[in-house]
Amino acid sequence: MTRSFKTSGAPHMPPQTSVANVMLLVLYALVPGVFAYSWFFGPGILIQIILATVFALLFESLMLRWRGRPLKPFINDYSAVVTAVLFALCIPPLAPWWISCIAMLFAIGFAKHLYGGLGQNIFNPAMVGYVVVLISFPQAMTAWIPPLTLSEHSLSLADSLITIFTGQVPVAGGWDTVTQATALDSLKTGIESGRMVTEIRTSPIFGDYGGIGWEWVANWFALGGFFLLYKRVISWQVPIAVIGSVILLSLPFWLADQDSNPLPLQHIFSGALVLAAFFIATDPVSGCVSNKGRLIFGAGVGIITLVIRRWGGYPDGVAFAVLLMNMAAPLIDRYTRPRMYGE
Amino acid sequence: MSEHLLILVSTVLANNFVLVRFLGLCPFMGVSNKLEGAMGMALATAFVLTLSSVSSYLLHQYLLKPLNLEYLSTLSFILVIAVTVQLTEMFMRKSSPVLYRVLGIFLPLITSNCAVLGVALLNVQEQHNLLQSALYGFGAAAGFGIVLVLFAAMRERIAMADVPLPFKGAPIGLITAGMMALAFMGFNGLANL
Amino acid sequence: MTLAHQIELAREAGKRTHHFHGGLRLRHNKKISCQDSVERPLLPTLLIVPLLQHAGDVAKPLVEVGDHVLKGQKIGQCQPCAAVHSPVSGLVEAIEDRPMSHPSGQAGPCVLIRSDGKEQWAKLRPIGDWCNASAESLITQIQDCGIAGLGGAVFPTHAKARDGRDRQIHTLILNGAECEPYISCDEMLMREQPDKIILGARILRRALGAEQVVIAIEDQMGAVQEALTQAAKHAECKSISVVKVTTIYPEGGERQLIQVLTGLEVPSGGRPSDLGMVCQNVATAAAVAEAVVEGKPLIERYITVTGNGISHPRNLQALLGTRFSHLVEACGGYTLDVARLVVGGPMMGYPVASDSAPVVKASNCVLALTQQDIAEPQPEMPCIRCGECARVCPATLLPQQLHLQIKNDLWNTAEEYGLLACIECGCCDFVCPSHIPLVDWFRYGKGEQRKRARENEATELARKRFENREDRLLRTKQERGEKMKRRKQALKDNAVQQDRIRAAIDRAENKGDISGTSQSVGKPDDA
Amino acid sequence: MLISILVLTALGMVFGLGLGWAAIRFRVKSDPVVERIDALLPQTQCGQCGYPGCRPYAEAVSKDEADINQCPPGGDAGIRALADLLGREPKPLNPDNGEEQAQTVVIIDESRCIGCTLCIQACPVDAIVGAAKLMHTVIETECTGCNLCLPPCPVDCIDIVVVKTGIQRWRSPRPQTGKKAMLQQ
Amino acid sequence: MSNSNLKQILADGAWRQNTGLVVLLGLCPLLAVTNTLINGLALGLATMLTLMVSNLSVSVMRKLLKPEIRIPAFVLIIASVVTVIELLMHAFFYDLFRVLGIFIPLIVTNCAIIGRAEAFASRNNPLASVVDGFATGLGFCITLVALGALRELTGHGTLLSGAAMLVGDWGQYLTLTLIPGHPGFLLAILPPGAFFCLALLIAARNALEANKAPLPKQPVTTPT
Amino acid sequence: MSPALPPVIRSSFLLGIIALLGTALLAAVNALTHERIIEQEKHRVLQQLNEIVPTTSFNNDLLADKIEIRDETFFRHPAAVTVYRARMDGQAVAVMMIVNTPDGYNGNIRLLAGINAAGTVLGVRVVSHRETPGLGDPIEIEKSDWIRRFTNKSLHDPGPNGWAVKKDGGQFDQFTGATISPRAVVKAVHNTLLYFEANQQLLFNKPTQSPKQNE
Ligand SMILES: Cc1cc2nc3c(=O)[nH]c(=O)nc-3n(C[C@H](O)[C@H](O)[C@H](O)COP(=O)(O)O)c2cc1C
Ligand SMILES: Cc1cc2nc3c(=O)[nH]c(=O)nc-3n(C[C@H](O)[C@H](O)[C@H](O)COP(=O)(O)O)c2cc1C
Ligand SMILES: Cc1cc2nc3c(=O)[nH]c(=O)nc-3n(C[C@H](O)[C@H](O)[C@H](O)COP(=O)(O)O)c2cc1C
Ligand SMILES: Cc1cc2nc3c(=O)[nH]c(=O)nc-3n(C[C@H](O)[C@H](O)[C@H](O)CO)c2cc1C
Ligand code: SF4
Ligand code: SF4
Ligand code: SF4
Ligand code: SF4
Ligand code: FES
Repeated sequence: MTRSFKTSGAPHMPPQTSVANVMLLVLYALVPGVFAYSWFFGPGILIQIILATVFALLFESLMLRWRGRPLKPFINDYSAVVTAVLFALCIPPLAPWWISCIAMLFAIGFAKHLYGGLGQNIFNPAMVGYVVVLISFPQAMTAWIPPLTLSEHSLSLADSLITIFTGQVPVAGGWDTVTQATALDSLKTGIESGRMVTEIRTSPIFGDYGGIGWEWVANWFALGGFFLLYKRVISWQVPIAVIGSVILLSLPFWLADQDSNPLPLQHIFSGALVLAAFFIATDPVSGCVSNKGRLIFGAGVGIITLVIRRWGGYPDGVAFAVLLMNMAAPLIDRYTRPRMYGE
Repeated sequence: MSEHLLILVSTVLANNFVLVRFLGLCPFMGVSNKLEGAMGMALATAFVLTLSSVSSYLLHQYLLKPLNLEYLSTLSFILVIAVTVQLTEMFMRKSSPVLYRVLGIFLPLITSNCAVLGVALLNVQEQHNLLQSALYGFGAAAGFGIVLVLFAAMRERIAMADVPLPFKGAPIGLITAGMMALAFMGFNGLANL
Repeated sequence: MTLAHQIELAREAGKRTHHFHGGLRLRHNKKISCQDSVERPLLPTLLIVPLLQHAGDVAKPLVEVGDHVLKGQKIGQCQPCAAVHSPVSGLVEAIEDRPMSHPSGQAGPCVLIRSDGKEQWAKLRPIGDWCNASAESLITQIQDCGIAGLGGAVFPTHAKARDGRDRQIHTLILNGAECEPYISCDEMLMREQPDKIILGARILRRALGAEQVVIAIEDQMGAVQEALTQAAKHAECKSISVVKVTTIYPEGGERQLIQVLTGLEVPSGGRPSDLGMVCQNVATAAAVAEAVVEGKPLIERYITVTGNGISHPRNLQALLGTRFSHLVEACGGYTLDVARLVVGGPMMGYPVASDSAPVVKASNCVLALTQQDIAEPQPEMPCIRCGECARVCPATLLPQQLHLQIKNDLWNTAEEYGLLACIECGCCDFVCPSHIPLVDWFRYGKGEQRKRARENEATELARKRFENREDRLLRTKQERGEKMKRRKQALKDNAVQQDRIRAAIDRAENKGDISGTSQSVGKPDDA
Repeated sequence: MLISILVLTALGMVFGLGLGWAAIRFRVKSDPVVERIDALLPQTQCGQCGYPGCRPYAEAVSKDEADINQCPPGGDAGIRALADLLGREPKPLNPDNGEEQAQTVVIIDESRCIGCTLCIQACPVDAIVGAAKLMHTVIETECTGCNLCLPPCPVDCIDIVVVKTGIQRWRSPRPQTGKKAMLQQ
Repeated sequence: MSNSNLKQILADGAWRQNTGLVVLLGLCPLLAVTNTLINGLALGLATMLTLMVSNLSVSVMRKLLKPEIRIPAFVLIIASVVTVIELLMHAFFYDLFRVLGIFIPLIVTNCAIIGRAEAFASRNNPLASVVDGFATGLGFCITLVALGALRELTGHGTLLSGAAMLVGDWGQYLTLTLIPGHPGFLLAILPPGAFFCLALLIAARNALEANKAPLPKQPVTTPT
Repeated sequence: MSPALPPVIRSSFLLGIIALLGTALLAAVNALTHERIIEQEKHRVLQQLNEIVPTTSFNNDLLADKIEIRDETFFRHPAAVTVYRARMDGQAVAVMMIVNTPDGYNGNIRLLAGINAAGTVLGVRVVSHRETPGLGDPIEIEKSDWIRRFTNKSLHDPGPNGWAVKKDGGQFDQFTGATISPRAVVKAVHNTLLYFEANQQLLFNKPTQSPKQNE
């Protein structure tokens, strides 16, 4: 007459979402940006994404095996893929293949799994990977190509593959070198050698407000970011704080001296700032947990980026800024605990 | 003015004593398991470092140098530091028992912090004047304190993480310190001295 | 915040509602059980009446095996808590441990009563003229009738009322905001017996000495507001207002409800009475009305039997002690794909391993879920700190941090992160993409914390007693030592005395010598 | 040369004096850590640690005479708390001192008790009441379960019972974590 | 002083209580000067020498020193010894002196030295103290060399570069290019690499020790 | 405090003696090594200079024949420029100038440039710099031979337009991915030559400062 049942913890409703779902949403949101990227800078980026993903998954499974953790749930959560894609978006599209390999070793192996794997890393793995290769191989990592719109030749898939895997410059493309100073780089070196911003900006690599081509890539990334905001994967505090702090800090400089300080918009639409604001500084794992903390975190990223761009040795400081704020996140978390109900 | 600012920026960020110059690592690794302890250490070090930087400068400038006894600098600096620490302790105990209760236990540890002796020696090497020495000492201490406190907060989080067994404890601490050094590379060139 | 201001805010309640942080909009699922009116199932033959039905200690049985009991007869008592009564007339068959409807799935002491089918009532002692009865007598009556909060926590109502009297209550809030999905017993009660609820509210108001009553209901409840307002008007009672609040889970939690109604927050670690308010479930009010006016003790309650695992979901008026299986049968039995049986709602309820457990005062719902409703159990992943849990937490906690502290046995920080402020609503658990059983952790943490508090107490006691004993031993030793010393001293003193005596004797004996000395001393004087 | 030697001597003496004075002046005083250690001990007063009660053990630990893993009633949690306080690595309980066990109390079989009062003298927390030649009783809530009263009893009338945890003392279990939870599903 | 006892001291100093890997003292020179093997070796030797001399002198004087002035006396002794070494290096190993820079005088604050003086030399006879100094110094030196080798190899693909500074001109033939055409992995040479490499060394040591004597499984607390 | 006094004095006395012994030892060692240390220091500077000006080409005390000049507007750097002068039998042979340029990618680059009396570069070395490792650091002699390209160049060879990196239309190679550092070095060497041409007399004839400052 009576009947037995299996028990399990509350709540007794099917879960709404999963880690894999969240990560997939991030990947979807990156699609428009990636598309624009390859439109302007050739198919190299797609190869880099594939390369980085393969290496990321490889190191992920090696580390999981070594740590004696089950492979399936962790490989299927796509977090390594997100790391890989975000890293690939930061490097020059024709960077040699082994760059990804070394970066992913440090990103997945060191920054993620030595800290206990998914969810427990202090530092943003993609940025750790990027910074490691940036400081170790500055030559390969500063070899940016100009947007295709500026060259009369297009960059074929085969050309890109050859360059990435052999290091040979695509002769057919009619280029003498793949290197090209980016907008940020020209601004920095230009301003330091005493030239005026308007003069520097006459270079064809500048677009309407950012670097030519690059500003559109940034726009599409922002679109993806809004999608994430809508889906509530990220909260508004971080992107607003990043972008807001950059504007607030660069505006007075620009107003004071327009000759040696670029327009705030220029700051936002060049380099990795938009990508970082929506996709990198928002990494939940290495960021802050409370809303106030996220505001501080984002503002810190914006301010440090600007300081490094303006006074530091690197043309862009986003990656460093993110890592530096990752460092501060635990402390910020401790002092921004929200007020409890009734407290 | 800007030169002094530069000294501060350089010692705190670009040439951070702990992460770039490798000074004061033992207390950095040793007193960073708890945030409260790290804060105490940071404060105590800031105090002693500034004071000993100035006093060793004075000793060097007005005693050793005129008498051509510069080869005694290491010996006399370490003594000055030891005495400074003791006097600080005494002063603190008298003037602020509360502060003493918090910081007292850290004071003896500072004597063996090589950043303190390092600052004294570097002051001589870089031919700082009195104000520069004081700023240099303070900047070094601030740089030390900031990274120490951040590090301690991170370690509290890492203590709860599922770190692979061989890496538990000191190794993951060092890896974290390495990551911090990596991040601090971003300040490269910030202080074009 | 002054009392006057608080009252003002409370009085405003209903004109303007406020928000509480977080919460979830869940699918309601209440309609399926609201179609039929409430009925009593067939009288069960064997009733299992647990002696532990409310917060507090197990009641002491007042009957013995073989006794014949009457319906409504008190069979268990426990001084500070509420009494237990027999739901039927019949024979006490056994007093033994039986599986109870309790999260532990453990057995507990129960009185088994075989019904004689006569439904013979014990003599009831209603309070005829409650309007003129003293508050104390009302409260005693409530205690005698075994009324405990029917909203889920089963806190003895008389205790709450007595405490309320001491603390100047200005507002009584009746909680009709049944916020969990599926459960509809309060809604049905408000539809079918609004008068009784209003009556209960007036009695409670008098018992508490409160000025006004606010009845809070969800805005999705159909005709309820109308019915209650009518009933209030009928009773010619002006200080009762019925307020609709938006349906957000867990609005029914008293702290959230108070925040929604008044914008005030119950201080952490405090109780609503700190704000001059008391919150009672509507069913509790109805039970109070029956107890005071009719003298009937709490022996039956409305209960929702629902879920896709039930053939014909509906609400029943069940005698306490009826087994769940009996109720399910009254609702046409299970469907084929039933997979889990839950007591309570899907968010806060606990699953039971068997349907043989009996209905108790706390049981508001029996929920039978199918495999589809609960879906495949998902693997637990590490927390990715996404913050969803913090976003929905009505207590504004950081569940992910709290969970970490508990997991790592950091009890002090767990308390700092508000372990005790967690109301175990399950919102965080529900939204967590990593499928971490957060609520399970918090329940574990709270239990552990309680245990630690108990242990600390015991430790302190032991330390004190140990030290006392040491002191005592030391003292006795000292005393003994001292006594010894004194005795020795006395002996010595004696000796000294004797020395002196002896000396005196000696002196006396050698008198000549002494005088000789004195003479020699005296010599210089002569000079 | 002469001057520098003189200065050296002077410096050496000054530093020596200063250091010597300071070193003596600031000799480390006795530490108040005993209190804090004692606060972490379970106060069972059972003596399994090898010391006559928790406080003596605390004193021994503070003087580095005893290790932190010698108190079985404190168990792992206790060791961890001590390690935390003293900044040491936690280690497993020393099996020489015994094993962590469920909380127990003793009861005196009243029919057999001859009222010798030996157990009263043994109890470190005065949890036994009775008078000479009369039956003795254990105050259950005050018994720490140290079992020190067992050996002296001449008629073996004292029994150990596990403290019963009723349903109202029930606590939610610790959820399973990590690999186990993962593989289970 | 029995043989086995000396062996014990050696094993303790060089492996079981290794200053750099276990006790984690003297980290600054350990990380700062190990961008090549030779630099590490040089500082290791200097430290070893300091340890032996300071242990010896402390041990000789141990009966004289009252506990309350032990530490200041040690500091004095060590500082003198270190300065002597510094002066000698300045005079005779000029290149090394320049490379190691302020880390030579900083040997004074290497807590390991004062620690050994306090824990060992002030309680044991001179012979044992010297052996202990040697063992501790050896342990530290081994760590420095290992770390230097690891960093130099990953960073440049060479070993023993700069040997000329230590042994004279013929040392330049000692340089081994183990990985010809190594593109240069700057990370290993830069500060972050120093931290990473030391972490890997310690972890490797931990893993080795764990294999040797499996640690008792970490007890999991389960509620009753 | 008073009861602790006697042991304090005793212990302090002991410490004093130890300090005395230590300092005495140091004084002794210092006396023994002092000469050699100064020798070493000199040797090192000479070695550096000799890489550029062969020992055989001069016979004066190079280190003693040193002056410092300051020309912040010309060198765009506040630091003094140290000038060593090589003479053969009193005849001016060459100057060696240590100049700073602020144009490096990460700030200051310090160069040692040797110019003979005819205005031809004898050689250039980078003394210190903070350029990015792996990118800007081939300007060091240890990293690449690039810096040797200045040897035997003068203001006329190449001409004014040639004194620039190839990217700017000049004669000197830049490195892949790094133009700033070589550009800075080229500019600095060119500047030094210009200064030399304009101030040759001053450079050779300015008397050395009092020996005290040479110490
Ligand atoms: C005097 C008095 C003491 C109370 N003590 C407690 C208590 O110790 N624990 C508790 O959970 N509730 C206590 N309550 C009841 C709470 O205020 C609350 O009504 C009860 O916990 C049920 O609320 P819930 O169902 O929202 O959890 C007490 C109430 C009164 C009047
Ligand atoms: C998350 C949560 C949800 C609750 N939901 C309800 C509810 O829907 N209806 C209700 O009457 N009580 C609910 N309660 C219980 C109330 O907080 C409160 O204890 C009750 O209204 C007090 O009345 P009682 O003592 O008459 O039961 C809930 C409690 C919690 C913690
Ligand atoms: C991180 C970083 C470091 C750099 N360091 C140097 C450097 O030290 N020296 C240099 O000349 N260029 C350096 N550059 C490159 C310059 O910014 C600029 O891109 C380059 O000099 C342009 O040269 P090109 O015209 O040959 O491409 C660096 C670039 C980056 C991104
Ligand atoms: C909104 C969002 C942003 C993320 N950003 C990053 C990122 O910048 N870098 C990265 O390695 N992983 C990122 N991830 C993936 C994931 O959080 C990361 O791999 C964890 O740090 C691994 O523990 C992101 C995930 C989400 C949901
Ligand atoms: S269960 Fe507790 S922590 Fe989770 S949402 Fe509810 S109140 Fe917040
Ligand atoms: S919802 Fe789950 S995964 Fe997200 S922060 Fe909370 S506990 Fe972590
Ligand atoms: S073993 Fe017994 S006496 Fe010793 S500390 Fe633990 S509880 Fe106290
Ligand atoms: S009654 Fe016995 S077991 Fe209990 S505390 Fe006293 S001596 Fe110990
Ligand atoms: S060596 Fe210990 S602090 Fe530097």
